[in-house]
Amino acid sequence: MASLTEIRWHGRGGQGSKTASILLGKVASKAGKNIQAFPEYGPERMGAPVLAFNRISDEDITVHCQITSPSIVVVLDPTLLESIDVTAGIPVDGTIIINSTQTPKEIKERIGFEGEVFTVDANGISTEEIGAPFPNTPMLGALMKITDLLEFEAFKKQINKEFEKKFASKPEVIEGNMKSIDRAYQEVKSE
Amino acid sequence: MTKKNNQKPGWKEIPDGGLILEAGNAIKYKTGGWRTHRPELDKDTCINCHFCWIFCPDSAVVSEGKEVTGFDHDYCKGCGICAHECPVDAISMKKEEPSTEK
Amino acid sequence: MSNQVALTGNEAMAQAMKQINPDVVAAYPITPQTEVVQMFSQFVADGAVDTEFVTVESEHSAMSATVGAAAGGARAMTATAANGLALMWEIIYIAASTRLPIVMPVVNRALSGPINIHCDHSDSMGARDSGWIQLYAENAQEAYDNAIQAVRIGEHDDVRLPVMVNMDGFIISHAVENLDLLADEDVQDFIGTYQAEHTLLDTDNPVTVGPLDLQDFYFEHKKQQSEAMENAKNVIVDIAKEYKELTGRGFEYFEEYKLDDAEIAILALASTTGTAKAAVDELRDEGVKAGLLKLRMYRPFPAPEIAEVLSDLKAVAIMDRAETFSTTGGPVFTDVRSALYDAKADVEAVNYIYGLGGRDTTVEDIEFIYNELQEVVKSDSVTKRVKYLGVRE
Amino acid sequence: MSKVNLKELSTQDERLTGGHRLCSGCGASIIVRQILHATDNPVVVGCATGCLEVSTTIYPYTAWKDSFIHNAFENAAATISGVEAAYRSLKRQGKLNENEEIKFIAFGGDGGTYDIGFQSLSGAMERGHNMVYVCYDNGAYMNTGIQRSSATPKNASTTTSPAGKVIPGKQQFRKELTDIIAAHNIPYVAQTSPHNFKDLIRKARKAFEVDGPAFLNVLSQCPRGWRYPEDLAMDLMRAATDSCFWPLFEVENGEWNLNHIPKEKAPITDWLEPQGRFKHLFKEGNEHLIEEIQENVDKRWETILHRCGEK
Repeated sequence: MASLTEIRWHGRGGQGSKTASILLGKVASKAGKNIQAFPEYGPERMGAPVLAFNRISDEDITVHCQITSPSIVVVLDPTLLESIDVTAGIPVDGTIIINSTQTPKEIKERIGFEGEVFTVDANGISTEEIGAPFPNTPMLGALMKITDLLEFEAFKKQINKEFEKKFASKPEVIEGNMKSIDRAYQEVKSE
Repeated sequence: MTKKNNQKPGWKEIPDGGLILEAGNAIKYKTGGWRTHRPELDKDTCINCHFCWIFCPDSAVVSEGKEVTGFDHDYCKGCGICAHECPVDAISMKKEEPSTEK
Repeated sequence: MSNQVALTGNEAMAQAMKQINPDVVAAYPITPQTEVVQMFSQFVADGAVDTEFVTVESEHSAMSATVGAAAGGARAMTATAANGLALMWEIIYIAASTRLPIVMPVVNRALSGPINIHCDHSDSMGARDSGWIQLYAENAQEAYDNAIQAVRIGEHDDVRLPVMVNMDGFIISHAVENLDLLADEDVQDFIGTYQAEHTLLDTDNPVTVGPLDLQDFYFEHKKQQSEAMENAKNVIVDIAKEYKELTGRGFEYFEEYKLDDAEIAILALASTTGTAKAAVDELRDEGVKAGLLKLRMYRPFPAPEIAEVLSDLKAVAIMDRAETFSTTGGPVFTDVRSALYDAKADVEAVNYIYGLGGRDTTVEDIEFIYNELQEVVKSDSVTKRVKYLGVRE
Repeated sequence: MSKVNLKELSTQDERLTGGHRLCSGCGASIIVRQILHATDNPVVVGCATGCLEVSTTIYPYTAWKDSFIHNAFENAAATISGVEAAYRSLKRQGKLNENEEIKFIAFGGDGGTYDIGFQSLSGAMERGHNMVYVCYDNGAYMNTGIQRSSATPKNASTTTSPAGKVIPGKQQFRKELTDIIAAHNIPYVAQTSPHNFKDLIRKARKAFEVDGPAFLNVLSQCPRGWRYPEDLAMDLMRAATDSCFWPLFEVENGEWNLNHIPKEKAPITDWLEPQGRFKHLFKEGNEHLIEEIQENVDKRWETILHRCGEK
């Protein structure tokens, strides 16, 4: 299980954290990885804080319990920091990526986290490229940059295919999503 | 186990699932014995209107070639609707003999 | 022949239904099965299946219409969960006793109340004595595989019984995992065409279905049902073997995981068995002779076979994701313990009720059970036969 | 549509045999025979649990010459929905004789139709299955020993609404199921009675002919539950229609038509008095109860006249 990567996504209902985890899972699957992608289900509606998860591994994944100590946490909405402890269960050598205009240093101080923190203005990027804040796809681009889960060009090729399926009825948004991924990949900031 | 029970077919001999494969086999079950009064037809008076036939709950009015010929006493339960509905009083209800009342 | 895809359990189940291409599906949506009905509706709307889809107004009517369709000679399916299954209750008995080979995915969910939408097995376990064959799956792959085999099992001449294909709600139904799908034509080749022996729609041979069956014949019909369940055991083995030849996958009654030389073991079913495998692996690394028996077929219950593989253990824990409130343990426990009694096996059996209402069950939780089993072996005594795993005091 | 000619009909095969075990003088089997004489097509009959079902199919005997299915009490409409869906599916796939058209009928008593089977019936009607649902309404759960239903007339004494020292039988007026089914906007809905076999058979023929669901609500005498001399059944049914307690009407594609206007409207007592279940109404001091029933019937009749464009 040494190769196992566990990821937790924080977002608000409607922001696409579940979609991001599923897209990541499907793309990783096509790259030959064993994967799981699953949201936490409750009665939450639009706007409520929600969670989604990924397991990605080169080995078989048989466990079916929830993820309590993810090595990577992705936060789709900076306002969640006010109410949610996004660092819960992350080991000290874990990683947090957050959609924010603040610097990683500023975030680190805000949440008092010792490990690595990355920030990217996913709302700004998606607003410019797609026309509205859809932070989930740019966050996937940022995730690709700071992990070696998947090779980036192969990831893009595959996620483009997923978008073609997902947006079959509105192909015009595919390009904006692809550009968002590219830009987030370039613009994600480390300390 | 009673002897009577043994005479009926066992579980291997009957169709699965309670299906009855012989459509209309209720004719093997005679209900005529339920009757206390039996209808009798006066053919000379009968006008073949078939009211008796259409009102019979037991499919027991016999009609052959569009002509009412009598009653199937194997199934007639003796309700008397036929006699009451007959517009020309061609049907009379007669007490079954021997009477069930001794 | 096959292709790997990443799908949720519900997507996999909907794919299985599409590939089975039933003549009739009558179904009502209920969390967490809803997506199956939605996706199947889309297949119907797109003309991807030949199915007549009956959008009934309740689960009671779902099962009623499925019974009608199956009695009409159709290959008929429905799907449900929890309260939906409970609402079908009356008719699931009728489906079984009328010997109709209906296949029904059940996306397991706690049966109210208070209302809860998450996984446990109180829905299907309550239906364990209804005369349906019950198969359980560790993951989406197995749920898919079971659904396809279920068609053959139910329709087999020696069986002709309905089959419940169980899959854990949310944990499997809503999680994306890798699995292999068969090609459509392979599924069709495997399941073959269906010709019911007697049908309402054969006007040359009218049939009466569902008569009043009184003291003089009802008992014989029950004996037939019981015999069909007995026959199902061989049929399930044969079909599992055939499926394994085709796919390289699957199990007959159960999967034995590191059980050969095990001294302590857990018997469980459904998604928790995957988590238990990780626990077994960790314990094995520590030198503990731990094993796992994953039950696939719960009805009919393979009592002698289970007893045989468990008899050499020193202690076994049986995990139940359902309560019976009998105060003597969960449904699987009572069945397994009874099997061990017949085998005169000298193995301590304890019961853990776990995961009710979707309570998460972790690798550590399962390691805790193995640790307690080691204590049982060491002390040669059982302090408490039936325990609740991880309930707060 | 040809006229209803009994001599012609009598040459057809009987599709419900004798040897069933319904009570002597039962209305259900008369209705079934009249309905089945209204079609030449093969049929599949579904039946809710009830008198008709238990008495015609006691294993190993069946009185049905056509295919028959009983599933449970409350699901005859859903069950026939499933059979009809199977028929459509298999026919579309070329797995059935394409030249043979099967008709689908569901029979239910008022218990299986007005009450416990109401949801399943409503669902089937809304979905538009090509089926004829026939309610034989004898106004109580006669099969299990005359318990009240929502079809039981006001003040009728049943075993769960007995006439007692302080309560004079059932306390509610019956619900108008025919109207409710008409509100489903299905192609054909009608109310009829077997004493008027021409009306019943004509309506059954229409019901079979329409493409989609049809519903027939048929008054059905029950000697045991109504308590009257069984040979007088049809007189009683005539009293029901002549007193306007049971109007004969039909709703065809939303259009209401009245099929019988009595020359002289009979008093409701013509309907009530011969029946033992209303005997207590004729005790001194209960005149107001009869008046109340009469007022209700009059009001209902006015409504029907207006709906049917007779006023």
